[in-house]
Parts: sequence; C-alpha cells; structure tokens
Amino acid sequence: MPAPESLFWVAAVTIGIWIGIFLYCLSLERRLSKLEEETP
Amino acid sequence: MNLLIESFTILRKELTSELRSRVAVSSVGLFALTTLVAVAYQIGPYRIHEQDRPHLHAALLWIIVFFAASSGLPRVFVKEEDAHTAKSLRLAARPGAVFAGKFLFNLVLLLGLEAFLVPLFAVFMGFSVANLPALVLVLVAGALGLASSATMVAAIISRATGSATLFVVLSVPLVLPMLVFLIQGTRTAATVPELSALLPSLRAVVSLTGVTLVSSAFLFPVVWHD
Amino acid sequence: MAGVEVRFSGLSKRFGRRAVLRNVSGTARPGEVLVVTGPNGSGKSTLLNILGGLLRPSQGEVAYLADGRTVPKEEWHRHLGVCAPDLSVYEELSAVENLRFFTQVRGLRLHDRELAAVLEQLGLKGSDFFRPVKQFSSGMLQRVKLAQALVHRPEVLLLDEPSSNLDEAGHNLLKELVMAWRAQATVVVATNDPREVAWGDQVLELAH
Amino acid sequence: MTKTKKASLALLFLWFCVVIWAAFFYAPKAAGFKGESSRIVFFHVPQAWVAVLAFCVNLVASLRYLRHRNLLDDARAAAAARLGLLFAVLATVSGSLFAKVMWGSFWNWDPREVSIAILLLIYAAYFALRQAVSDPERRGSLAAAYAILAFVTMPFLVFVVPRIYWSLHPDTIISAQGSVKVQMHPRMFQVLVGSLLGFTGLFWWLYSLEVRLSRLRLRREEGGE
Repeated sequence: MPAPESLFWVAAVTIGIWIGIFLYCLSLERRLSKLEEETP
Repeated sequence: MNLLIESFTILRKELTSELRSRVAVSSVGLFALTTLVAVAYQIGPYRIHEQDRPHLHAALLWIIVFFAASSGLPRVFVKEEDAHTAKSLRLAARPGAVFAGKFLFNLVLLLGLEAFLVPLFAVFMGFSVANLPALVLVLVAGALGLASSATMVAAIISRATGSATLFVVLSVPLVLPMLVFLIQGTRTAATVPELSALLPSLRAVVSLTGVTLVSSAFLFPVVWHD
Repeated sequence: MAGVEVRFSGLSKRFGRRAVLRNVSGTARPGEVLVVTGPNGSGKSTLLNILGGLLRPSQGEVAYLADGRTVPKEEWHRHLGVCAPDLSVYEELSAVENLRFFTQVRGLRLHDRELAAVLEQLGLKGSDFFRPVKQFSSGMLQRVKLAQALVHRPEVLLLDEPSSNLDEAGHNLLKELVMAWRAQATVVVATNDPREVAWGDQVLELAH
Repeated sequence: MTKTKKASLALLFLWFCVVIWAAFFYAPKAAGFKGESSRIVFFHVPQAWVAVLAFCVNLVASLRYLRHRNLLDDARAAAAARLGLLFAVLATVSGSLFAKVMWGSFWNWDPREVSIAILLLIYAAYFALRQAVSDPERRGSLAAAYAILAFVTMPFLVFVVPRIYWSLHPDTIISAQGSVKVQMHPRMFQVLVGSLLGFTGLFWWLYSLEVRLSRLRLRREEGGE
C-alpha cells in the first residue's frame, strides 16, 4: 500500500505536467494571435 | 429498373474483360493457394489440438480469404484509373450503376474464391463442419460484407495515389468488426449442429453489410466524381 | 433550333497553389463550333473537363440549357460526348463491344449494324470491328475513341485534340465529321492546330 | 485576447488544478481495486471520451465539407482527427497501465481494448489516405467519405462486440443495457464529471488553436498564388 506522501508526489507531478501543457498552449495562443494580426 | 440493366451491363463488361485478361482471378487464386499451402504445410491437420481446431481454423480461413481478396478486389476501380477508362465510364454511366456493377463483380469474385478455397482448406487442414448449410450461409454473408466495403475502399484508393498497401490500411479497420463476427460464425457452424446458434453473428454481419451498403450509396457519388 | 447550349461564366480552377484557369466565360451554341486555343498549359483540357462536369471549378459556373431550361447535372451524361487524350476505351474489348457497352450503360439499345455504321463512318474496316482494341495502332484507337464520343448522338460534343495520332486522311475525315456534326450539335474543340482553329465559328483564346 | 477568453483560460487552468487535487485527495479509492489504481479512471475515462468526441466532431466537419466544399471544414475535420488520435493514444496508454496493475498484463484483448485499437487504426488510416492525395479538394472529399464510412461501422464495435464477448473492463457509465448506471461513490462521480468537463474544455481550446492555424495557412495560400 503506497504511503500518502507518495500520492502527494504523484499529484504534484501531474499538476506540473498540466502547468507545462497549459503554458505551452498559451504561448501557441500568443503566437497565433500575432500571426493573425499580420495576415490580412 | 433501368438502373438494374445498366448495373448488369457493367457487370457483364467486367466479366468479359476479366475472362480475357484473367488478372484478378489469377492473382486472387494464386494468393489464396500459396497462403493455404504455406499454412497447411506448417500447421497441417494434426498440429493443432482437437479442442483448439474450430478457433484456429475459423481465424485462418478468414485471414486467407481477406488477404487473397485484397490482392484482387481493388482492381475494379484501380484498373479503370490506370487504363484511363475511368473518365469515359464516369461520363457514360450513372454512379449508382457503376457501384452496383463493381460490387456485383467483386461479389462474384469472392464467392468464386470461397468455392475454390474452402474445400481445399477442409482437405488440407482437416477442417470438419458440423452444419454445412450454416457454413454456406456464413460464407455468403461474408462475401456480401467484404464485397461491400472492399468496393467502396477500392473506389477511394483509386482516386488517391492508389496502392495495394493503402487498400489494406484503409479496409482493415472497416472490415475487422465484420471479420470478428465471421470467424465467430464459422466456428459456430463448425461445432454446433443447430442453425439457430448462428443467428447472433449472422445478424451482426448482415446489419453491418446493410449499413455499409446504405452509406456507400450516399458516399459513392462523392468519391466517384471528385 | 433544338439542342443544348453550354454557358460558362467566371470559371477559375486552382490545383493547390497553381492557378490554371482564371475567370473564363463564354457560350457554345447549337449549330456552332467553339474552338478553344492557347499555348500548352493554358488550361484547354482543364476547361473541357470542367465543361464536361468531370472537374469541379474552384469558382464559376457551367449550365446546360435545353430550350431555355437548365439541364440538371445528373442528366448531362445523356447529352454529352467527349473525346480526349485521357479518356480511353477498354483494351480487352473489341471496337463493337466498346460501343455496345458505352451505349448500353447510357440506357440505349443499338443494333450491331448501327454500331458498325459509326465505325465505318470513322474509316475503320469491317475486319477490325471484332478484334480487341489492344491490337490497334494509335491512329485506329483514336478513331474508336471518336466513335465512342459520337455513337449515342450527343447534343454536346467536346473534342480535346481530336486529331492527335491521326494521319492526313484521318484529319480530313475529322473535318468532314465536325462540319456535319455541327448541324445537329454544340461542338467545342480544344486544339493548337491552326487548321482546326479555322473550323471555329467562335474562337476562345486562353492566355497562359 | 478578449477578456472572456482570458477569464475562461484562467478558469480552465484552475479547474484542472482542482480536479487533479480532488482526484487524489477528495475522492475515496474504489473498493475492489488494487491500491490506489482506481484513481487513473479520472484521467483515463475523459481521455477516451475526448477521443470519441473528436471522432464526432470529425464526422460533423466531414459532412459539412461534403455539403459546402469549404476547405476550412476539411481542415476542421483533420484537426479533430489529429487531436482524436492524440487522445486515443493517451487513453490507450493510461488504460494499459491500469490493466498492468489490475490484471497483470498491459494488453488483454478485452473488447474495449479492441475498440480503441480499431479507433486508432481508423485515425491512422485516415491520415494515410490524406497523405496519398495531393489535390486539396479531392483530399477533403475522399477523407470525408472515409471518415463517414468508418463512423457508421464504429457503433458495432463499441456496442455490439462487448455484448457478445465477455469483458474484463469495469462497466462504463453507459452500461450494456444502454441506461445510465452509476454505482460510484458520489465523490468519485463528482470528480469524474469535473474531469470530463475539464478535458472537454481543453479539447475545445486545442481544437480552436488548430483551426485558427489552418485558417491562416489557407489564407496565405490564397494570397500568395
């Protein structure tokens, strides 16, 4: 049976992954908005 | 009514040119024969345990049928594009008649393949059947089902840079559910003498075939004309 | 007169990034020959393919008008005969079998004598009627292709480089045929041959 | 970016943080599962759901393309399929990790596994077909035709095969009788629904990014003839 601490670390890593995905998508969003302004 | 006549005109044309060139028949037949020989030589009637036979035989039989068919069925459309006759046909015939004619030709080809392959398979592999009419039903339903999706996929790949590999890649996901039911039905026909045991898998194959044919009727004109 | 008028307006065709046709319009009328000419790659074949309904234009429209009424696209094939380099006939079949097939799928029943008459009109000999087309020379094949375009007596005739592979005699035969056919049909010819450009009642020149 | 967009993205971010936290600490572990393995359900089910949702979006876009012949609809279909493929892979991986823990093997040829495998094959075939056609308009209609054909055969796999075959898979939300059957702890159910919503939101965001990119690409192509 895993200890509660290990569950904490799994949760932390999952949130870390989520933050990574979110920031990556956010940067895509920014770049895309800029491109949309440049293209007529 | 006219559509029926036009479909049979196309079927007759396919049969005549096939009789003269024999490309599809020989590729399908040779493919089936070589695979069967390879499988039978390695596995034979006695290498398989008695209780495993129906399972393995049913699966092997349909694998051979499907791959042999995939060497010949796409030709109905691919050869029209290769020989530059597709446009002439497109101008002359209604899409419904083209699909029906090609479907019927593939059906004839598949039934011929099964008539040739299954007796040999029974002999080489020691494949015994508890209910022969049931097996015939499964084989006919299988030919209908495979012919319907194969004809449609053939139409699609002939409009792409169509190759035999692409045919297999596109048809496997469509045909796999059908193959599952066909294998199950074949196993039932081989082991259970009652015809009623066959009904669930037969019903599944027939409804899958129906769905494929109905959606093909809508989609084929799109594929054919674009 | 009866017949089918082919009207096209604002036709453009792009293949991916490449524009082949730009804003082409015109009308082909019954009793007239419309010649489409222009350098290679100017889109003559593409235009004919669009007029025949074999290709969807990126922009613009084609309409077939019979007695002022628009013919729905599903019925075009009844009115249409096309001869083009990329439209072939079935090699394993004989000339007569080919014609029989192409009339029967259109729902017509012609007697073999009538089919033979069309082939004779195009200068093919009786001994060739029942040989597989595979054995034909390219000039003879071109005549069979022309027969395929004519056999069902279409009201619209689209000919793309109709004299390719034809000798001098074939060329003269073709001229007679086009002139005769003009009386009963709308004829569109795509060509680069100055002799054929001269057939036109109207000439549409495509720029590169 | 507009204000509502900013707000909804912030909401999505926080929502997922809460869902992840809740999946591990708010929801109880389910009885009958080894250790904490049941927690993967909060990620696995939404991934599978998004894969199926993407398949449906792909169908709608394909039908629209065939009706209006707008290349943007084809781009929408392709974008949905790409995301569907991605989420189907994720669902397969998370599912097979769970299978390893629960049943001792990564792959058991369970009917659910077979149906996701076929969904993967369909997506792969869809892209193989797209690559084999060079003319964009024809590519659109052939791919749309194939997608529709694949879509109509899918229900047989998802609903008929599991009925005929015995399945290891825990009953899904839609049971074999087709009625909604929830036998979960209410807290687990809340987290699962929250996660489904979060994943759906994430899918829409990714999807809109893809579509905007394709729109730009199409516009540039038209401009730069």
